[in-house]
Formats: sequence, C-alpha cells, structure tokens
Amino acid sequence: MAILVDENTKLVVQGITGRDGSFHTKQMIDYGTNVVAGVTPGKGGQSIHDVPVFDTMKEAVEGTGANTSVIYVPAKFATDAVFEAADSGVKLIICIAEGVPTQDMAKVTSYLKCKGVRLIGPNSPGVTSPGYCKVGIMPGQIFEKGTIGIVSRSGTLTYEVVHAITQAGMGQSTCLGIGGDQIIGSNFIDILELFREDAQTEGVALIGEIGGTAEEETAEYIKARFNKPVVAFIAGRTAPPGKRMGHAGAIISGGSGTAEDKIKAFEAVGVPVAEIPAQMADLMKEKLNK
Amino acid sequence: MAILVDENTKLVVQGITGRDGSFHTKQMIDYGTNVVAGVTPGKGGQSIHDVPVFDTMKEAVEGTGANTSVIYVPAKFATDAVFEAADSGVKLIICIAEGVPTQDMAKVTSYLKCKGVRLIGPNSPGVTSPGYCKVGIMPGQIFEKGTIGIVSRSGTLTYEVVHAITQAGMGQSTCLGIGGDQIIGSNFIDILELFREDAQTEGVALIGEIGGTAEEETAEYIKARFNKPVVAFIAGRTAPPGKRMGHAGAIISGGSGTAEDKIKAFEAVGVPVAEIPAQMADLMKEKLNK
Amino acid sequence: MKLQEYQAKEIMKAEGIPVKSGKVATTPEEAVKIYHELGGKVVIKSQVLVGGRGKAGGIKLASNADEVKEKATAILGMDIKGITVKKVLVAPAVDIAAETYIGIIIDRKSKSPVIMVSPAGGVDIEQVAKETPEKIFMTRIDPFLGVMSYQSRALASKLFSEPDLIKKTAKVIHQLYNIFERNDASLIEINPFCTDTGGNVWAVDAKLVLDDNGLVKHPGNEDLRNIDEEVTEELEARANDLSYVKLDGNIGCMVNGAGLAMATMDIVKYFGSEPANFLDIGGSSSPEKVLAALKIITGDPNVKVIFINIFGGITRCDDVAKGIIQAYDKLSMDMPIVIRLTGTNEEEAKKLLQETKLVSVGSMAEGAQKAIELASS
Amino acid sequence: MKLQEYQAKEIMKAEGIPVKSGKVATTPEEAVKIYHELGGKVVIKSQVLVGGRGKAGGIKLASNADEVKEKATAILGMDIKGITVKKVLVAPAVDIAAETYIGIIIDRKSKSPVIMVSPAGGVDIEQVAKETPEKIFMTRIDPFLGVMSYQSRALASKLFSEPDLIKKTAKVIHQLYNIFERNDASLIEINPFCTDTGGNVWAVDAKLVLDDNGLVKHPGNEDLRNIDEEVTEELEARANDLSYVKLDGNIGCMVNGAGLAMATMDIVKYFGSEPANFLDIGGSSSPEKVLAALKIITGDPNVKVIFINIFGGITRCDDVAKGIIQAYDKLSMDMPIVIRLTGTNEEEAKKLLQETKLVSVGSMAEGAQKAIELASS
Repeated sequence: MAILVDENTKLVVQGITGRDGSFHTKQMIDYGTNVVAGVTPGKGGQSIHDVPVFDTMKEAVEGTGANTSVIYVPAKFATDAVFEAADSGVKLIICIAEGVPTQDMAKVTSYLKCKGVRLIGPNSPGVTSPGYCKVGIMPGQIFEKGTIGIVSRSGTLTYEVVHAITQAGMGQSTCLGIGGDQIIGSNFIDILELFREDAQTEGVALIGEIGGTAEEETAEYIKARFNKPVVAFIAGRTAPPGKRMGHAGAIISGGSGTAEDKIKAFEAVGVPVAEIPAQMADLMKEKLNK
Repeated sequence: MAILVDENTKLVVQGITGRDGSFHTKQMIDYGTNVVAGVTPGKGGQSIHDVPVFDTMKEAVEGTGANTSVIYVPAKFATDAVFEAADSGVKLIICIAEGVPTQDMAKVTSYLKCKGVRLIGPNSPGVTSPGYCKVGIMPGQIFEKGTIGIVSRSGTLTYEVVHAITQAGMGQSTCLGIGGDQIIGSNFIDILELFREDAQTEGVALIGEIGGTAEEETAEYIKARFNKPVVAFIAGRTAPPGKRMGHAGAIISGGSGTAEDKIKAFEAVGVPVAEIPAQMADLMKEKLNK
Repeated sequence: MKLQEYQAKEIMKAEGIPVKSGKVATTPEEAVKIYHELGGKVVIKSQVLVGGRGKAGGIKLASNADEVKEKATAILGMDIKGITVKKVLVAPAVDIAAETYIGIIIDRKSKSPVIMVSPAGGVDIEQVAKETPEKIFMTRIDPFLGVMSYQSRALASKLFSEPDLIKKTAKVIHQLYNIFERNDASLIEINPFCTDTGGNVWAVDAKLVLDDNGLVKHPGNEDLRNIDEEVTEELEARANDLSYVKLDGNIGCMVNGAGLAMATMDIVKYFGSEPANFLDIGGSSSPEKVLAALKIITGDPNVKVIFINIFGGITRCDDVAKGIIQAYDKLSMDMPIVIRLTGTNEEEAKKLLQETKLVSVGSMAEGAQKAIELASS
Repeated sequence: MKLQEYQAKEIMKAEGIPVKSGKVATTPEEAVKIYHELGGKVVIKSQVLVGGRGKAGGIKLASNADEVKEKATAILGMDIKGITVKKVLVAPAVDIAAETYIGIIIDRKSKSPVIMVSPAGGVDIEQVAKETPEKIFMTRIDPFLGVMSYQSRALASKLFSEPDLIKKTAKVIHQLYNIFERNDASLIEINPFCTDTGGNVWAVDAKLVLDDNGLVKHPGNEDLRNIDEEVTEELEARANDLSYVKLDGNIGCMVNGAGLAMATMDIVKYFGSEPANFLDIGGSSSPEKVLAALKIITGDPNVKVIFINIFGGITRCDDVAKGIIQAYDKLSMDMPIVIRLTGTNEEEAKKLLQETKLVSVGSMAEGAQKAIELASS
C-alpha cells in the first residue's frame, strides 16, 4: 500500500544529466526505485546509470510507460519542466527545485488541477515509501518500513523526525515533504486524505512551521474528518516576527502565522505538539498505545 | 424532460437593459420562461418587465438562485460576460453575442471546461424546449412540443427547419443553435450525447454547414454511439470555394469542409441529407415510421 | 483580414524574425531604384492576396537592372485570378540551403491554436498534408500558457538537427506566436522558412490573416486593410455591417443569417437558377441596414428579381419592413420583389407592408420558385 | 525584496496611476530646493523599509521653506526601528476628501493573487481586518485571466458610489495588477488611496514587495535593491546564496534547510540559551558555501561556540566536511565547534573530519546541550 509512490511507480527523472539529477538517480536506483527514463533536451539517446535518456517528456513517457516524474532542473527551468510533465501524461510530479517564482506556481497549480495531475512541491525533498520506492533527495538509510505516515513543510527537518521515529523502533508507511513555499501543489489536507485511505498507515507525524495558516486549516480538517492518531511539531517557535527565515512560507504576518497559534489550534483538536523534534516519537508511541 | 433548459431553468439575463436584452426578456417571459434576474453594471436596483436588475452576476445568482445565464451584451463585452457568468455559479451559459474574437473563445472554452460549466454559443440563437422554456432570440410561435430534437450551426436556418417540422405535424423536444463560429462552447457531439439520454427525444434533425469537419466527426460519432434516427441538412452546397459567407465557420479550406464531403459522411452512416430545408420533415417522418 | 506579404514581413521584422528586407514598388522605375539600393540579386514578387502567384508568373528573380525593369514591367499590371497587380516587393534573394514550413492556425477541434511545422517547405502545405502526412508535425498550444520552451524546442528539432539552427528556429516560433496572439490572428505562416549556406534562418515568404472579430481590439490594424483588392459593393457592405459576396446569377438575395443565406442560394440553384449574390443582413437588424442592403443589390445590373427571405429571431420583421419602405422611397426599385417574411414581429411588419407592391410568399421554396419564374418572364 | 515608497511610486506613475510626484532629498537643503520647485504645501516622508514611520515621527507636513528645513532636518538621520533615515521624499500634499485601501497579495489557500479593497484606508489594514472585517472586500484573481473588468468594477464600487470615481478606481486596479504580474511581485499596495475635493483619485502612499524568486526573470529589478538598510553579514550571505538572519545570542548555528535551521534555534532556546543567528546553507551545497557561512559566523563577535547541524539529503556531508576543513585553513576558528553530521555521504564526511578537533555528537538535542555547555564554560 503506502501512498503516492510504491512498487507500481515507474519514474522518469527530469534533469537526469545534471549534478544532482545524476547523483540522486543512482541513490534512488540503489534504494530499489524503478527509474525507467531520464529527460534532458539535446541528450536523447544517451544513458545514465543504465537509464535511457530522452529529449522530451512525451518521448520518455511513450517509450517507457513512466507514470511519475521527479524534477531536478534548476528553478529557472522548473516551471517549464512541470508543464511539460503535466502534458506528457504522468499523473504525479515531484518537484525538488527550490526558488520557483510564486506567480509561476499560481499558474502551474491552476493548470494541474484542471488536468487532474498531482504535484508534490516545489522545494520538496521528495517522497519515500520505505521498502517500495524512494523518489527525491532524502537519505535512504534512515527509513524503516512500518505504519507511520510523515508529512512535512520542511526538508531536512523531515529527516530528523524520520530518524527519531526509526530509532524509537517504529517504521514508516510513506514520508514526504510538501515544500515550504507560499504556493505548493499539495497541502497537508490533500496528503492526510491519502493517509486516511491507506490501510498501512496507522498514525501520522505532521511537521509544520511558522507562516500562513495551513496548520490551522489542517487542525480543523483533522477534527472534522481524520480518524487516525496525529502528532505534530512546529518549527520557528522562537523566530522573531517579520524576519524572513529562508522559506517564503516563513513570514509571520500580524497575529496570524505564529507558532503559538498553530500549536493552540492543534492542541485544541487533540493533536499533541512536540517541543523538540525527537519528542514526536514519544508522543506517537503514547497515541498508538491508547 | 427535454435537454439543457426546462421547467427547472431559473434564468438570469446579462445585458437586460439593452435593446435586444430588454425586448427578448419580454418575449421569453411571454413564452413562459422563468426569468429571475437581469444584470447590467451600474443599473442594480432597477427592474425591467418586473425582473430585478443587479450590478453583478454574483449578486444576481446569490439573490435569486439563477442557474442559467443568457448573454445579450455586444461582442466587445461578451468575453468578460462569459467569464463573469462562469465565476458566478451558473452551470449553463447561452451566449447570443455575435462577433466574439476566436482567440478569446479559445480561452473561454478552456476555462469553462475546467470549471465544469457548459456554454452554448457564442453566436447562438438560443435554446428552446417547447412547452417548458425559451432562452434566446428564437421566435416562440413556431414551436410545438413533441419528440424531435433539433441542433444547428445556424440561427435563422434553425427556425426554418423548426417551422417545417411543426407544419408537418411533429413537435420538438429541444431546439438549439450551437453557433457557427470557429470555436464554440458545445458541438454537435456534446448535444447528441444529451439527446441520447433524453427520453422525450425520439429523433434528431441536424443542420450543418460548410467549413470545418464537425459534421464528419459527428457522422463517426453517430455510427459508433447514437441510437436514435437522425436526418441532416447542409447549407452551402453551392457556395464558391474560398469565399467567406458570413460565419467564420463557412470558410472552405482545401478538399475538406465542403458540403459534398459532409453529405457523403452522413449518408455513409445512414443519415439521410435533405436537399432543401423543408425536406427534413419528410425524411424524419420516413425514418420514424421505419 | 488578409495582409500582403510585405505587410506580414514588416510585422515579423519588427518582432525580430530574420527577414530579408526589401521595399515595395508600384512602377518598374521604382523597382530598379530599389534594386540599386539593395545591391545584388533580387526577387520581384507581386503583392496580391490570392494564392498561386508563383505559378501565375508573379514571382521572378533578377540579377541586373535591365532584368529588374523587364520583370517588374511584366508583373505590374498582370492579372492574377482576377486581381490586377499594383505593387511588387523587391527584396534580396536568399542563397537557400533548405526550405521548411512553420505555421500557426486555430484548430476547431481542440479549440486552441496549433503550431504546424514541416521539413517539406516551399510547396503547398495542404499538398504535403495529403501526400506525405508523416512530414507534418503539430503541437496544440494552450491559449493561456502560450508556447512553452519544451514545445518550441521539440518542434524546431523536427526541422533541423544542428543545435544552433534548433535554437534559432525555436526563437522564431515564439516570435510568431507573439504576433499571432497579440493581433488576434487566425493564421500566421512562413513558407518557406529557409536556411542559407551560412547557417542563418530566413522568413522568405510570409502570410498573416487577422480575425475580423478581433479587429475591434486592435484598432490600428484596420489601417493594414488592402481595400484596392475588394469589390466596391463588398466594401460598402462591410461599412454597413453586412456580409456580401458578389456572384454571377440574376436573383438578388437578401437574407438574415449566414446559414439561411447559404440555404437560400442553394435553393435558388436547386430550382434551376443562379443567385446574384450572398447577402446576410446579420442579427439585430435596423431599417438602415436593410436600406443599405437593397441599395447594393439594386446596384448590380445583373439582378432581375429580388428575393427577400427573412425569418425573424433577433431580427425583427417590422425593422425589415421599415427598411423596405424607405428603399421604395429612396431607390428606383423597378424590379419585382418576392418577399418571405416570418418570425418575430411578423404581424407588425405585414401591416406596414400592406401598401407596397411586393409579391408575398409563404415559404422559402415557394419564394425561390416565384423569383425564378419572374426573372425568366 | 521590499522597495521604498518613492521607488514604488515611480513604477506606479510610469504605469499611469495618478501619483503626486515629488523628489527624494538626502539633505535639508535639497528638501527646500524641491519645495520651491513644487510650490505649495508639501509632505516630507522618511524613506525606510520598516513600518510605522508615521508613528515614529518620520512623516511631516510643511507649508513654508523654514518648516521644510526644520522638519527635513529632524527626519534625516532619525532612527526608525534601528534604521537610520538617509532619504526623504518631498511631495505635494493632497487635499484629501476620502481615504481608502487597495492591495494585491498572494493567497496561499486559493493559490492565486487576491485583490483586497477597503473603504477604511489610511490606517493599518490588519487592524481593519481584525476590528471591522465587514469593511474588507476580497476578490480572487485567476492567474491566467488576470483582472476581469467585472471584477475591477465590482471592487471599485465597494469604495465609491459616483460612476466617475468607480471608473477611475477600476482603472487603477488594472494598472496595479499589471505591475504586480509583470514584476512577479508578492505585494502591491496603495494605502491610502485617496480622492481629493476635485473628484480625482491619488496614490498617496505606495508599497511594493517583489518575490525574491522572481528576480531572476527581471534582472533589471535587482537595481532597485536598497542595500544600505541591510546588515553587512546579510548582504554577504545573499551573495553566497545563504539565508542568514542576525540574532542576539552566542551560539552560532550553521544548518542545512530552513525548517531544520528554525528547529535548531528553537532547541537552543529550549535548553536555555540563545542562538546568535539563523543560517541556512540551503540544498545542493558546495564546500565554498560552507566556508562563506563559517566566515560570517566567526565574524560575529558575540559567537562563543559554533553548532553545525547537518542532515544530508541533497546536501552531501562530504561537501560540508570539505568546507569545514577549508575554513580551518583560512579562518581563525579558535572557538569550540560542535558538529552533528548525518545523512547522505556521512561515512565519506567522517573520514575527512577524522583529523579535526571537532566535538562530534549523535543528535541535535545532544549537540545543542553540548554547545550551551561549552559556551558557558
């Protein structure tokens, strides 16, 4: 089972000949991911780590039956790459690229919604379903197959939590970063909807951060509809208001978007919030033993 | 039953204070159409033929529960009017305006598809379901309630055929013009799909014209999927090649788009084609008696 | 609205597309002068809006002043499909290495622009489509997105394999689309789109057709209209918002709606005669439009009978009647008029027309037969 | 990237939005000169990127040359929230009849731009939203369609009832959106958007924030950056593609990823100390970035201990290790360094770091506690 990626994933890597694309293609193959194709314009006909390279996504999908794409191209070309992927027939696009302009993303998400194509990211570390498949840039060695779903607005902080969960003797169903930008393809609620339907997932660890109101909306959703244990962590409790902390998502505007509000919202719907990342494992254990 | 408009239609008239909008609102009300609102920016609060006028479509729909819109505004403002209607929540838009730029329509149809809103037209004479409701500019006195569906790329030629069908003692389920422009909201096939599902409709009279390949595609569709008798007429048998005959749809380009090709395509799938409009009634009678 | 080659090329050049610039001459002397300005071999091309200029002898190469004079003299004044050549474009000849095709059109089926390219350029593209369809490559363009880089790159690589030519061609595709979108065009085409022996690309011919319905958004484009190739009646019709096409028969037709107008021509022919024209007075008529329409019809010396076929919807029969009555006042309408008038405000119209000497009929078939009978009597 | 009021106004003016133009002065004498050029009452406005200028006394009216000199002298050099005022805008005062608000922002939830208007302008809009939410009107804009006329009309009619003012305001809304879209802005705002007693509309204040990620598409906008309001370290960080925010504690942090970097600050605080900074070396790191990051941290005199917290994904641990080794060579790193290094290429990194005197820890909690212990010893 797991969500988004599993043993049926046939992956095409956009930007496979770049430094990151090539390196992580190797990492993904080593993890067991079925990488069927790569795309780099002008390099069609070559191969990288025994993966055939195509000039266009259309050729790659037609030639290999790829159903999922991961994008490693630089931000400057990422918008075009997402549109190309959407037009090629893949149904899931995972965009690693960081620094995509927000208004481009407004167009991208509107277009994809219409096409019925799901996007994870941009600025996502990828999606890993331990035991099945790893797509993106996450370090493979930290995962253990199991029953905890992990969803995060952050990249490296996700690894931190995965690591803690694994060390506490719990495995994961699927772990993913949805990206910390202002506009992203899939939000917490979209992903929780998938975890809800996934028989393998017994509980979810959710990693939020300051800025926006996604966590507050998610708390409302959990109350109304989500029937599995959830524990949370919010990064940026001590961030000074108004200072930009890397992600566009991390701007505190006025009274809303603070860690305090988010923690309050989660606790009000019975979602305990860890004070430091490693505590999430303890909270989850408690929740599951109840 | 009937299709598109019926006793459940709650109509809002965009451009209700204009010459045509006002005149045809009266005609529609006299026919029995449930006209619940009108829209003209800056004239909110007035009323025309006892119909309340609103400044915006949003207010009109929220205030009256309108579910269908008809657009009488001039071509110059029609694109904006269609987008406004699509955003207001109505699920069916009937656009009478003639002369809408083709590239605007490309955007409109793409947008509406995404929103799940149906458009008839532009450059449509409207939709009439005799006995229930008349939306548009068709002369109401020519209709008779019955079992024949009529769909046409032309306006006045539709009335001609309706008239002939009525005079031959047959009534109509729903009659509509889909518009003769290059890009239209709903094509023959979209409408035949509705007639297929409509229990009231026993046979369909289809009025095509030269230009494009809509008739050829429709013939293929009829062969594959349509299970009720169809008779056709094609206008422009004698039009000289290359000459523009009013509609954008009436440009013959190369070997395709001629009346000859269209007639051949229909006859090949068992759809008889009338030589003059009035013959359609005879052909329909024959078909139905078979 | 079709533009002349030189107009399309000026627009393309302003957008940055590589075009060998030339100038337009209306006399052989001007052509020679332009030849001297340009220096080197030139091509002299008749500027008319009809196709088949090359086959008709309207395009010639010239290598010296005498040849330029001789060929310009031959082409200017030439008749191509009924149009007299009044202008020639004199442009530097391109040292062609390869001829390809690039075009953008509106596709009814996908309801969006489509870019079409073919490595087989320089010939009629419809011929290519019919005979070697595998040489035509098409890409649908989302009207909201415009051309994406991956699309232009993929299309360009169907024409050329050298990376530099692919890059140059992809750029031209974006530029063409910009022109297409910004002007509400219905067709833009470069055929042939050529490479020369130096690795450059050139738009050697150019075609641009603007959507008539889009002109209102770009009022400046109205200045590009080539009125000297239009029949006077057609000009007058457009000025009155009528749609008119002159034909060869003797039954003058005035109809509301393009479909019904075509069907009226068809029925005249079906009963054995020939229509003198196609004339659609359009929707939402006014008495003035009817008067203008009748003026155009009565101005055609071939017309023996007028057949008015009106089925009122948005057109109101009483508006039409008022126009007819005005026409009786102002025009010498000494020919028979057969009228079929039904639909919206029919009763009001009939009252107005009681006094006239019109032959009123009940159906369009009856009207056509009556008109033919009167024309041959 | 935030722009100054005068920069935003110049852009708005170029787009055709009615703005009372003024000029920027850096000395009281210049301010007086501008006052004489303009003639009449002026407003003198400090040009700094922080909010609350008015409350801080950074905006003053002046009716004669003496007043201008006096007030410009007071404002120039003033400290507003830690920023020294170096420029003032001297502009004609508007005879204000009504103050309203117009703004465009990106809405995360609807994933699109949203236009927000309020008849309650001239005050903090977030205050209005909290206290009288019924005075805020919002319209979602489809990113492909842009502002439709029906939307601008409806929004404008929430501000004014006179048809002429509605028309003028609707036009400004379109113009604002054009600027917003063309520059990849994340916010554009006129507050207050005023009418004067003559029935004109005016942008009396102006705010424009550009999306940092969009700057690459508009290279010219980089020239608008106000570097004199930025801390030197932050400038240096940006030049090296690092994200750095100076704070007040003594634990220097170097982390990969914004989320982990915030969590690292939080954990330092959780264990009772204060971080000296936020520093995210980003994804896809290189040894050079690590070196630059350590240079910035070691340049902060408050820093007593460096806590390096790396969880490698796209950042490879061996790249980080190489950077640290280079830093040992080139910088005087005499303070203790606590390092937590795990993830991609962890083994390779550990081999490289064997020779160094780093304090290696197994988890971020352990690292934070160790760093605090070393800082207080």
